[in-house]
Amino acid sequence: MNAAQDTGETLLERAPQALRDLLTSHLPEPWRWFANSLIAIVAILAVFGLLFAALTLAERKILGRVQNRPGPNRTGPFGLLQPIADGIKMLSKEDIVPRDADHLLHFLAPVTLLASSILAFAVIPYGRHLIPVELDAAVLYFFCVGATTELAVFMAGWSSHNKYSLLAAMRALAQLISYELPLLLSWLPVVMISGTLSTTGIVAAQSAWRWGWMPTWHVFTPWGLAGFVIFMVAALAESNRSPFDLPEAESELIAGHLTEYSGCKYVFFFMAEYFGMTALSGMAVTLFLGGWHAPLPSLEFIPSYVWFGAKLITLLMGFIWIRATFPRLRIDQLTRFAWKFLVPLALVNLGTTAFWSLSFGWTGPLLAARCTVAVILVVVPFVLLGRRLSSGLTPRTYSYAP
Amino acid sequence: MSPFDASPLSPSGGAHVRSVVDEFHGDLLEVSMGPHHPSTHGVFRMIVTLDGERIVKLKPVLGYLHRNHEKIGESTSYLGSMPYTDRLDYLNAMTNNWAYALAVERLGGLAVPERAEYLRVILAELSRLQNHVCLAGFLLQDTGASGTPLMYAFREREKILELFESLSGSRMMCNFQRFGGCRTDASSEWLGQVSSLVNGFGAFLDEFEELITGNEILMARTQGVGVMKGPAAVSAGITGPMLRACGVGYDIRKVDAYGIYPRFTFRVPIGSHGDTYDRYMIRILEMRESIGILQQALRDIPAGPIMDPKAKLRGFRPKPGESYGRIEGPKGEIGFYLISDGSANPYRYRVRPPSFVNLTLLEDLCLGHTIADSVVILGSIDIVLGEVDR
Amino acid sequence: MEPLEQICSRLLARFPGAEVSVLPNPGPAAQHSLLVGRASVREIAEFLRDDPLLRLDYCSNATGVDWPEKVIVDVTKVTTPDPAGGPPKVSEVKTERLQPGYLEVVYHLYSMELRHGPVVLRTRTVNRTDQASVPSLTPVWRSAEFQEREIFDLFGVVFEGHPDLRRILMWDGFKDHPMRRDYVEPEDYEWEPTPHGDLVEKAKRARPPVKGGEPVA
Amino acid sequence: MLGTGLLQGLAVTAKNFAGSFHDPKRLTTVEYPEKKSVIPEAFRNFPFLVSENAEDPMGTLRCVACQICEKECPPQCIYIEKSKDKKPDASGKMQIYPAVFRIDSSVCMNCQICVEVCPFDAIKMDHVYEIATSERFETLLLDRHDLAKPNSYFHQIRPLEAAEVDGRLTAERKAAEEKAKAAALAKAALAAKPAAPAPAAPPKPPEQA
Repeated sequence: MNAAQDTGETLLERAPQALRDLLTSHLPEPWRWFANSLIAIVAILAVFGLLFAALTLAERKILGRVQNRPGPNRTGPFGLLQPIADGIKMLSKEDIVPRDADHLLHFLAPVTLLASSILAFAVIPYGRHLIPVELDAAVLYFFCVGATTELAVFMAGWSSHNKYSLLAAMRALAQLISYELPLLLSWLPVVMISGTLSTTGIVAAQSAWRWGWMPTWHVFTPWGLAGFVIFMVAALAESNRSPFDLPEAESELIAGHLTEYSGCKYVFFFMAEYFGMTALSGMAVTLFLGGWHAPLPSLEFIPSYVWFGAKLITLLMGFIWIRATFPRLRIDQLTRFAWKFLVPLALVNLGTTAFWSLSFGWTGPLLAARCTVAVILVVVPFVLLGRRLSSGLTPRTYSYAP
Repeated sequence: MSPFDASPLSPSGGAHVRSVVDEFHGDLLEVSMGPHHPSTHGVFRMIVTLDGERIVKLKPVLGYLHRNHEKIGESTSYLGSMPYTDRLDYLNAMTNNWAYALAVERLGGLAVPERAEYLRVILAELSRLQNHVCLAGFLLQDTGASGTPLMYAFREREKILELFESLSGSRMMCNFQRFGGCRTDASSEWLGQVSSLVNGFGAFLDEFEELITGNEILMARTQGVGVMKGPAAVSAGITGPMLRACGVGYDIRKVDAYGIYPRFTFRVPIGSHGDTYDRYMIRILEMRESIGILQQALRDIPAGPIMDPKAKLRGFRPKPGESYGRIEGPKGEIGFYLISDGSANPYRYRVRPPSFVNLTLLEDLCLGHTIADSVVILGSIDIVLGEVDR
Repeated sequence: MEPLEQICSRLLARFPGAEVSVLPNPGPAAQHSLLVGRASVREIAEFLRDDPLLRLDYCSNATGVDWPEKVIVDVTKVTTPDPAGGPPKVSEVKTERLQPGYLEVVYHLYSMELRHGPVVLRTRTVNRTDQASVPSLTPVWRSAEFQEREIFDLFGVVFEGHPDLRRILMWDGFKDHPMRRDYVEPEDYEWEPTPHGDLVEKAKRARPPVKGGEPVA
Repeated sequence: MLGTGLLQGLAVTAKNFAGSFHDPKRLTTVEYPEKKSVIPEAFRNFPFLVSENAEDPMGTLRCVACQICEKECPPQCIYIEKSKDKKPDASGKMQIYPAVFRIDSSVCMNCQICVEVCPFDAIKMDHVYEIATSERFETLLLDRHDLAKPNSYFHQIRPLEAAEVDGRLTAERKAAEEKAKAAALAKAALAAKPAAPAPAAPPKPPEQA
């Protein structure tokens, strides 16, 4: 870790490192590296484990409030102990495996899923000096690990020996593979602009201030906004969240690939879903929302990891908000949405980014032209593709019988 | 119908890939949906044969809630059947009561005082409001909307149920109508509560529609799904909003003009596509018309008795004969067919259940659609198993 | 809508030899019905549906009625002339005859196009045992599909020409037809204590009381 | 189109989210064990037998075991056995009383028909709803000791109806007393003066509604 060389360095900013160094500084060098890694892992599991617990509660509370009811409020003050009660309940439940299930795969599926979703946390920069593993191809690593979830969901659906689970497994494959593509295409522009696959590098590329106050986050450019929206939609689908929760689709497939899971294994799936959601949101923050940077120069005294957390939680709340509002798509509409809307849009967005990159030096009136052209390049395909996608779907007017 | 019939999002999308896909047709998957399934609205069961996700065969299996309501009705007195009718379509006890009372009044030649007629209209229209709002909630729940529209719908329904409770003593099992009138009179305070509810209901509907009606996902899920043609629907005896959604403007309130419905001005909305979206929208529009009827009824309700003086509570023995009485229930035509042999119990007691007959076309509506659509189509038919299985 | 008598005479003119009659309804409802013989019910139903004056395109309700065989006591007055030459003696002779039982299927027909109705159409089986069949009207009105299945299930009327005649409300292995008047329910369900003496006894045998209390009557 | 419907929906849910914190019309939940919703007077749940006196409920039941409710009860959940002897009722008249009066509350469907057909205002609908028991059979079979509740309780749960019933009953009793008095007078007069014309007919008690 570098010494304090950045501006705005405060004691709080260095606090996590300092704490860790306090614990490990007396160890000999190879052991220190090992202990540091161990501490990072424990810290991530602890922080995101707690976040998971809080998120389940927050989801239920927010859904409750949106639906005009108080949500869980019986366990502890304001229901704050609800996740603990849930955890105790789930962990103490009987683990039922169907007689004809493939026992090995049935066991491996939740483990694989959870492991891969935890692995994804390794490369996200949580703060100015807080990144567990510095990789040159961090973004690539992240999405490779994320792709494992498809395998795990399919394993779960296949091994359960249940028709609903099997249908869910097929749906999951179709859905996850379809959305892998827009997900990847949506962040390619970021790599094009920042010229690096390293997450620290991408965050560093968003560190400047335009006109002294406006952050140069990627989301504030036309191509960045489009990329961000595509990324978030694909992330919704990748993490099986409503309105893309087709594999679980409780009104159609009971619980889809989770139908035959109970107790601890079910918790694993549940955790993996939230971990995946959190990791994807964290990556979205890194790629598009300036990582751990403060939104205003004057707010930089607040430690960077707080900013990261705030952005992350905002995105997660967005996930919950969307879940509270939308109905679910159908599988053919879902894949059509990916292939006929998101993928072309993401491809056009690559072109937009190329233009943005080429016109880097334009100033004065040319700058206005650059922005206009970029906005047109984003909006026109959106409108055209959107119209085509929703052709025939209109609100109707009704007549009355004579 | 081919399983790869054109899907709504791409009107011609299915045709050109069919020949290619036919090569890959594998085994069919038979799934037994229900009787314990989150979206079968009770203990309904469909044996669905799937080709991938497309339905190639669907057989409804009924009777899990069968208790032989008609046999019970034949072994109990005319009055004794009244509380049992509450349990047919347990969302609409008021209209069930009314249909049964109407049939018995025809059988016994009883008249109904004017105030009771007004009360019946008010309660039936309130019943229609709460049924349709429930249906909208359930239907959206079936499309996967995480309960939010359902909770809003139930929030409003609760207010109507509270009105039922304070008038009849029970939220759902109202047992309110009697032969020749109503059981208890409504106070002016109660009518005032109805009035304030009715005046606020339009605003709720506006918000509900803002939440969901224009939602692209909902349109994609419902437009073009489960299309029913008018002549087929008439032949299959489909009634109620289901029928009107496919363009047949048949409303028993207008056709039979039972009760005092001719005194109210209201329109009968009809759909043009006959798909699930139309079935949903017709219900929303009917609610708006019901609000109008309620406002007129609350304005005009006269004072007076609520029971026919000829009517007897106990020992009602109509002359031998038979009668068929039907009304426009929220789900369709609810009718009662009674044969009297002059004794205290009906010789034959028959319920013509709208949900049961409306299920006739379920398979036809679902063929070629996906398993996800079958749930939505079933939701849009609006069945209550208490009535289907009786 | 034209009166039922007129429909009846038109039917007789159209289908000579068909058994059609008007069955009056003595009650205040005065919904009289058309009684049609088994043999011609299908053609008559099609006629009712397609006739431009009637257009009964909607079969609202289809149901069965069980009329078990019943002993009818005919009282005839027999006048025997008094051999003594007095006024003839009038005595009542009671003869019992067995009216054969039959199952009746009742359809309530309406016209959605012309908005009138109902026309009540009835048809009867020969008896309640081996010849309990009538032609199905499902090919005429699809709405009879489930309702005729229900009549088959609960009354045991066999509908000839029904596309899918299976039990619908009772389970497939069920015997007997519960809506018949002489149906006896099997004693095979779990008894629970009710205030009715013999049931309580049965319940006690099946499940000894857990807690004391006022002795059950 | 193009997602405007989606955004509209998001706005509505956001409005409801905020509204549920400050608008009592949106957050309608009544948190049950702590708070209870107000029960309307007409609410009905399970019948009870009205007794005139809280001290001696069994002695002052209004029920005269006429068994009308038993006959009319649609699910047949009432079981009555008449007493062999007679006891004076509230107005002092000798009456049969129910030796056994049972309601199987697992069968009862709260339809209120027993209340409507009762000519003596002896059975009324209760307001209880916290009636869960851990025993499925015996405790659900309520006998007359469980069912009897004093008239004061009836006044408490249904003030309007109870006042109306009480007024009617007192008027009836008064009329009955007058009738009895008049009959006694007439009898005495008849005994005294056998030739004298009979007094005018006493006023008839008002018909049951």
